[in-house]
Amino acid sequence: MTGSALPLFVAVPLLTAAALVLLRGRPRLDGVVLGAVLLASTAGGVLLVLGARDGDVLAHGVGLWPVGVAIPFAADMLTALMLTVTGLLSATCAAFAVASGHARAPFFAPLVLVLTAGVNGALLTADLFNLFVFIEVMLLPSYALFVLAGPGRGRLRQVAGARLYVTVNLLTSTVFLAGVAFVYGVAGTVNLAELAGAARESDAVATAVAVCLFALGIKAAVVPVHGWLARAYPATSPAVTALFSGLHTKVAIYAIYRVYAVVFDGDERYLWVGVAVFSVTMVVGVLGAVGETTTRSILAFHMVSQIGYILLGVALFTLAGLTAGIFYLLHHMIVKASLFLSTGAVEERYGTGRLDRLGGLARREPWVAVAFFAAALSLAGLPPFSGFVAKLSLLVAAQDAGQVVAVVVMVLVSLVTLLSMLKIWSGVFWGSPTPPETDDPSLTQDGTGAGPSSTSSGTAAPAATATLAPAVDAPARRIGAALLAPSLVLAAITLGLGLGAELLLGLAETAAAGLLDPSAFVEAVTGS
Amino acid sequence: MTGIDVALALLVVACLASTYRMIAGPAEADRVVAADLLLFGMVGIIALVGVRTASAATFDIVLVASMIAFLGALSLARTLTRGNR
Amino acid sequence: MSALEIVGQVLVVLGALVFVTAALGVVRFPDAYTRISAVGTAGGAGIVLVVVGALLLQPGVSAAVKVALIVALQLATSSVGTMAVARSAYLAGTPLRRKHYDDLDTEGAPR
Amino acid sequence: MLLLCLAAACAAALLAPALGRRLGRAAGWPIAALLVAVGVLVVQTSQPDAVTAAVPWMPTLGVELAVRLDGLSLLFSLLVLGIGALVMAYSARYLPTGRHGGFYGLMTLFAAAMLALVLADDVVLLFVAWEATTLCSFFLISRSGAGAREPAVRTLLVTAAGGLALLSAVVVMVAQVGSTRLSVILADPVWGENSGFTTAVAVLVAVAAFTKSAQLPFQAWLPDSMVAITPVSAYLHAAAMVKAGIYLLLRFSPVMSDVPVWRVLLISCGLATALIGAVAAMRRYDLKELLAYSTMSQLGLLVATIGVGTPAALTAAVVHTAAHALFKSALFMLVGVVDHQAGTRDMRRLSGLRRTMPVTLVAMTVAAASMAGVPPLLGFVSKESMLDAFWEVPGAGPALAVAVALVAVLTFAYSARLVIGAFGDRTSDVDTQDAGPAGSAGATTVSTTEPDIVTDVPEARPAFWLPAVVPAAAGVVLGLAPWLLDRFVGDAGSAATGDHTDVHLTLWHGVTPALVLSVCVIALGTAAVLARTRVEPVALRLRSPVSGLAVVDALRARTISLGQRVGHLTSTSAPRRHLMVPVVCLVGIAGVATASVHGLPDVVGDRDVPLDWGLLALVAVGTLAAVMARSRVAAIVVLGVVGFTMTVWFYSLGAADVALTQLLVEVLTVVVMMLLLRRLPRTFRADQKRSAVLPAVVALGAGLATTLGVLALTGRREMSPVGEYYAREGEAVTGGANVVNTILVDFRAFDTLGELTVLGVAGLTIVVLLRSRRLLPIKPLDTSRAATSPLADAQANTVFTRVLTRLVGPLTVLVSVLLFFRGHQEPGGGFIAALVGGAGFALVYLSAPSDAAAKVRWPYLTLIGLGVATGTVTGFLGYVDGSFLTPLHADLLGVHLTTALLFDVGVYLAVVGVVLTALNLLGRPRPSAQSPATHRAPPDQPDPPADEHAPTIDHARTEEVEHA
Amino acid sequence: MTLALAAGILVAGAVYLFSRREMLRVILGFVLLGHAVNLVLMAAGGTSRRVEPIGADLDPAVVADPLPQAFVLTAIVIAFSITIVMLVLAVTGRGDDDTADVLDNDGTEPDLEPARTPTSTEASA
Amino acid sequence: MSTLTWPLRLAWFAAWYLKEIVVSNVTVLRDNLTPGQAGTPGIALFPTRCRTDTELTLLAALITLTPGTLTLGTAPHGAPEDPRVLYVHGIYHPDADALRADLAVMESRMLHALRREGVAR
Ligand code: NA
Ligand code: NA
Repeated sequence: MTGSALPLFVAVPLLTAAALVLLRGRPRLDGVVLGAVLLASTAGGVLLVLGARDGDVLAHGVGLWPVGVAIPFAADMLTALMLTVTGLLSATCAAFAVASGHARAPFFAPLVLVLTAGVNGALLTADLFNLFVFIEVMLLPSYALFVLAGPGRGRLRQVAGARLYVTVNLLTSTVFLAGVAFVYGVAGTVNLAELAGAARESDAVATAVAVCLFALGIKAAVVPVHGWLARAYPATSPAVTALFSGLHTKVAIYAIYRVYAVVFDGDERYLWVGVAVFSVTMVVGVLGAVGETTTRSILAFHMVSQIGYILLGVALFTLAGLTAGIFYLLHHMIVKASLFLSTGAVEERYGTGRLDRLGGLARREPWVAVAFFAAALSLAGLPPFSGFVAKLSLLVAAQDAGQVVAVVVMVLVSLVTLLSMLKIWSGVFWGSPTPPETDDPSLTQDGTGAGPSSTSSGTAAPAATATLAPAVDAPARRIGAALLAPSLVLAAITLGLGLGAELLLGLAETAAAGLLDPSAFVEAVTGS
Repeated sequence: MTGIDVALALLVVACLASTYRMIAGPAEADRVVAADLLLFGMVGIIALVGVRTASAATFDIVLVASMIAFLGALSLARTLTRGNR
Repeated sequence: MSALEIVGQVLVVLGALVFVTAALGVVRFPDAYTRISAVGTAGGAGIVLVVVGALLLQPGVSAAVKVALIVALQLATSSVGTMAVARSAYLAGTPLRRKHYDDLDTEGAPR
Repeated sequence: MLLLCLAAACAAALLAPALGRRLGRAAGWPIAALLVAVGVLVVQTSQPDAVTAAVPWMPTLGVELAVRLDGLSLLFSLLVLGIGALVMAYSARYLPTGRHGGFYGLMTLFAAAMLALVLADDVVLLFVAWEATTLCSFFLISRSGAGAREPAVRTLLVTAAGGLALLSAVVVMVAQVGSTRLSVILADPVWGENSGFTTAVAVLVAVAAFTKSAQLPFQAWLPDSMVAITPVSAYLHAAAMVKAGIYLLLRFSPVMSDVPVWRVLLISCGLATALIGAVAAMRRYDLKELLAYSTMSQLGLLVATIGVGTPAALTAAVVHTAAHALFKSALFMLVGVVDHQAGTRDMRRLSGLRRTMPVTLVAMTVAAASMAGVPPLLGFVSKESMLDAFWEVPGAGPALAVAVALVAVLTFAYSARLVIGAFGDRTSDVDTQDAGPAGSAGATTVSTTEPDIVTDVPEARPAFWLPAVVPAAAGVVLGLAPWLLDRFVGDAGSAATGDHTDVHLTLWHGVTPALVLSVCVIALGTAAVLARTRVEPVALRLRSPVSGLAVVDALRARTISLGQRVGHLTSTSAPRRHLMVPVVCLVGIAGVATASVHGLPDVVGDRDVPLDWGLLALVAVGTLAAVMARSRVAAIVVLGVVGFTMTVWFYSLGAADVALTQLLVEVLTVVVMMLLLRRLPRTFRADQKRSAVLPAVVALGAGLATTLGVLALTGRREMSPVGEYYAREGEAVTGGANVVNTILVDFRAFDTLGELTVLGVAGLTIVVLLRSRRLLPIKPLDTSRAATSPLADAQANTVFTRVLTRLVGPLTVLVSVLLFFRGHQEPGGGFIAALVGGAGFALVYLSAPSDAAAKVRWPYLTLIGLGVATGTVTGFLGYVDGSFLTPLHADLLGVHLTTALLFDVGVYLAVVGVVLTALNLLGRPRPSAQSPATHRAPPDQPDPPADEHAPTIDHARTEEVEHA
Repeated sequence: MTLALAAGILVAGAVYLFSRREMLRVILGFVLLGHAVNLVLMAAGGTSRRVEPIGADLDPAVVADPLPQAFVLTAIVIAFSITIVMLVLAVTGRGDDDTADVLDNDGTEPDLEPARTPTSTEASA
Repeated sequence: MSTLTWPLRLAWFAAWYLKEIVVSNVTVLRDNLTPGQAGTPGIALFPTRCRTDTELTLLAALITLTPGTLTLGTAPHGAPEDPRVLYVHGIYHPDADALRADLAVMESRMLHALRREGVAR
């Protein structure tokens, strides 16, 4: 593959998206095209991985303008891995959406394609302003996907969630843009390669880039700017939650890795901040998760926690740390999507994700149980799943770097992770649906139980609504193979990546080496 | 201090005055009226800024402005009647 | 400074003064309708003076054509826009202060 | 070869489910045979020196599938496989008929995991196997019905916590030594050099082992897990789960035996557990529970013995491990036989079984005697060695030995209690009286509601009791001929001590302090048994003040409620809190930067012109007004002040294109807002002073931060190199004089492609949103004038705008086209032209006499699609010249043409498409969406009381008063 | 100086509006924030050079940096797109554009309950 | 009165109108600069003689552009022969009739200038 092919990762999905909008109303065509493009994108990613095995970096100045003028696209191992896994995830989630019928909603396919184009562009670009643009290209279809529903079926919580999602993301990208402006103000360029090491040399550049990194931190849902994700993600449909979980925060994390590696050149003066913040992120996220009472809200808080783990890799900024972080990132994308899809399958078929209204699915839906449990154990870092390798390598790296507190935090958090996964497990897969308790004080306070108090005391309202709604009856039809397959495939991958971890570990190490010494990246971009 | 500077200062004052009326109201119509004046004032300011900076596009911009600024006025008028035509 | 420029400077200042007058009206007149009345003037005469003045300060043939167009356009759009505001204000129930006569009130619309 | 053993075990685990499905419960026999075969293979492989083998697993981390077979591994392997085989064979009769794929699969997997655990020579592999046993036990326990789930969860949590301790130890060791090889790590000199490291690992390993072996304070799970079926319990307690902890301790003994914290921890926790377990066993009426506590107690002894750390102690521990495995497996299986035959294992309900179940009686008596340390059984040999070892401890020796002896007395007592309880006659009802309090301590206590006495229980078939009898018999054989174990124990002891240890086990040591103690133990034990009606009530009162289960549950509940509190901090879907927190953080960043950034370059040139101050004043007033606005119309009107000021400012900064764009966007935004404001209430809620102060402070901080940022980070350098390139070369290389436009369509067309995509998708988003959700209803204008006034007629009164549209409409088209084509040279271009075009459509919409009559019904989605497609296709054309979006140039008839123009067409289409989308979907009635066919029509809300009055000045005031 | 002050004032206004519960005010806050960032972008190019970058071989000493202008153009259009989307989100809620909690903690939705008349007590944070 | 004089008539009207605007502006300015308000505002119905939409629009616009007067709108006319009416808001006219008189003057001059054949009174 040559560098000039890199823009195709954006152009092909965009063009097909446009074509599908023009040829609208043909679900089968939509599905076929969507699948084909996503798989092609994945295949392209695999090709790039193969080409980047020796640490080579592919770069291309779009439009063949001089270096510094052209928007540079560049792909090293990290980019290639991200392209591959995001493509795979999008394909899987799309398959789930087709199976759940969600893909029949208007414009699902073109929106996912534009999202893919945005993700690919954001991963490939080596220009900060262009990154801003591609983040927006990711976001706009996401806003639409967030509220996607059948005619007149959009729910209020989708709108409320979308408001939160849109506003926070808009704030994020605006802050990012301000950071880009400051970078241009002090450095006179927004080209990553030209900015290489600039933040290490100049505090002013460091400040400017810190604004960008902070914006990416909001997007990645780092504590204390994490609350939006845990609140917004469960508000949309399961397929979309899964899709977002694999793409949005992860692109932000990728960008944090890249920008810190290139512009800060891994400046060790600031690493302790990262270690501290990301450790707190792990703790707050997992505690939030363990306190939630629906499958997706638990999983959403877990994302926060796991993001702390992933970002710890960059805060260590050693070869081992970066390797572990990258491995963790890729592993987590797969596992989190698998979890969202298996619980999503339950939600699609049983109509709720509430732990108190589900039960006994281990017997009724054994394969869903298998998929969920495998991914849940992987998330908690138990062998023989990829999560174990991820956690182990990160722990060793942190210990190597002398970050004992982070090690302790990671260890304790993984226990609470297990606890929360067991909460889902026993709530959904064991037992039988239990009627909720009715003696809720808020019911006696004001007749509806959903008064102003619902803001301050979040547990008051759910019980009130629960009393109105009977426990869920098992639907006539079980979860079909099509709805099940995506999560099962991803669960199988996490098992495979645990047993055969070396495949990905080796690649992650190559990617990490590229971050540790970004000269190859810089040279490729400035030489394109 | 040329005439343009004086005129610009006066126009800025006019715009500030219209902003006062926007805040003070009291009726929604008063705010919209003030907005109308502001639109015109801005067209004037644009023309003068164009001259002052020797812009190549002074009258193009003023033309576009005078062509579409009143869409704003129409829209604001429409908000008074909650969309009734 | 050429004569053209001097005239131009004078015109723009005059135009700006019209604006100030209108602004004064908007601030001091008692109700929405009288204020609208004042604004209509600025949108017409004020702009025309300013733009023509600007033309004299930045003269040119194509500019002159554009300015002619602008003047026509501005008079048309500002008056129509102002009328729309006035009518909407009335329909929205905006009260008329100190009114001495009202032909619209003969239909018995409640005061 | 060694790896082959492991592979064989794994293969057996893979095969077992199929066997279990195909053969039903009878699969136990072939599986037992498989395990025996693996055991034979292991023995065949073993050599006097350690056998090792390794294949790479994760070279990046240095992790290998490394196995090592030394004496210790061999002993444990044989226990795992041998007891495993017995339990499998036992299961073949114990289980009900039917499919048992899951059970056999898990059990065999358990065996394989244990085998891997004891063979592992890589700490990561060791940990993996460790966790595998945790998971297997979780599943095996949880399979036993609904009541088993909570215990399974608790077991998992406790043992997983221990696993994490082990993981931590692994991490610390790997990071310190730089190798994952267990043998390498243990041979490293660091143990003697770095006491901090050694202490840390000692504690972590001990904690890991304690959780697995149910030592204080992690003992809770073990009795809890009694809900599992008997074969599971037998395996867990005799050879598998709990022995993993013992193995780990023994494995680390060579480097730990001199570490004080290790010794203190092991001896104190071990002895405490031994005592508590023994006392608890005295209180239990459930035979299985009694055995469970006895396991706790016995393991406590083992742990304490290992803690002593002398070669003699370690050897004793090894022997006792073997002895315990034999008698405990036998006892569990025999209790299972009783349970199976009698239908209960409550000793208060079993009566006279000694008459009907002779084989079981004999076997259980023998096994219990071994447990009690009665000669000539293996249990006696091991207990003697332990007492010996304790006696020899310098300083505290006799005291420790006496403590151990006390445990031994209790052991004797509960062993007897077990046998008598199972097989004795029920003569009085004393036993049943105190069932209540005993039952409340554990969740698994046998129901006491119907104390029917069970008698005349038939003896089991030989195939059933045989697997249980074998280990009991082995205890006799090895007790009489303990030298048979010399090689095994010697090799194992060598591995555990780290030095070569010769072992000569004998039944008769001569008269030693241990023997004296043993005699005392047996005497006292016998006395206790004889006086058991007086001893048991005492034991019943000796309940621990805190229940381990309660602690685990409380920790879990605390964690969850803490989690709820943490979640509540952010549990609102209202954007405000989620927006304010990042702002506060940014202010913090600015503060840090202000304090730390020094040596900024000087400001270049004069940054301000006088007009800027006027514009600043307008921005300030407009912003303040926007903040203070009480009504929605006021808010958007004053926002216009800011927007138009921005236009002027851009223009004054030399950005004509930006100014034009800003102007057009400003107007179009107002148009769209007009379409939507009619669906919203007129006024905002009043800001309460209390709720406004903090945001105001944050806002001022953010403003200050921004100002400082701009002052510090901008305006302090000359033109950037890239800016200079554009200025100097832009026209030459693109043919376009309007440099900004050439950036948009040539240099950075990729940005623009993204931008037009964003626009287009915004249109799609509106479509999608309005298909899935209805718009709020329009809040009608509530004045009589709107209905009755002569001015109310829309058809008549739109005459002015319609006439004007006839003039302005064509002009708009013309201007739009001109702006489009000249964009490359002068201000204009696709965006601006399209925005003008969009404004034209807005004009058409606004001037129409009714929403329905507005001629804006264009195929907006097609326009959007075409726009994005055109932009992208133009990009593909660029490949002709080598790259995506490279502009192609051609001179046609003297006119310079570039594909940048085609690209601009794409921009144009997308922009117009979006404007049309908004006008059509927001401004025009949509019968399909408004009809009651969409059944979830929200009720048309009654207007808020505020809207009932004409919006006069007074009204506006009252409204504000009401809200204040 | 003036741009810095203006950006600061705009940001302050925006942030204050973010703290309000009506969606429209939040949106207006974003419009202000967008203006602020555009000013920052313009400032980043340097405001001492203001000559329109139109023509050939321009003098970098006086001509305005065109790159930030292109950035601002892009930013304006993107912000416009999102503003429209947000506006539509503001009018597809329950009774008005109030953003107070409609999601309960466990994700259930009291969508079918009648809209409540807002009271002043709810305005507090 | 013919097509030939049409441009002349237009120009003359424009000049007259310009003078009217200056005069009215001064009135408004004086009113604004002196304390208190001298105006006698009101709304008058003005039946026009305009025949086309364009004429009506132009008249309405001219009224609006003149300081002190403002067209509020028009009303539907029942039959084709009914006059097109405007509702005009005036500030400085003592009563509706005075306002109508002034408006009539402007209307006559406008129609005279506008119609190619001159106005048919
Ligand atoms: Na449940
Ligand atoms: Na007037």
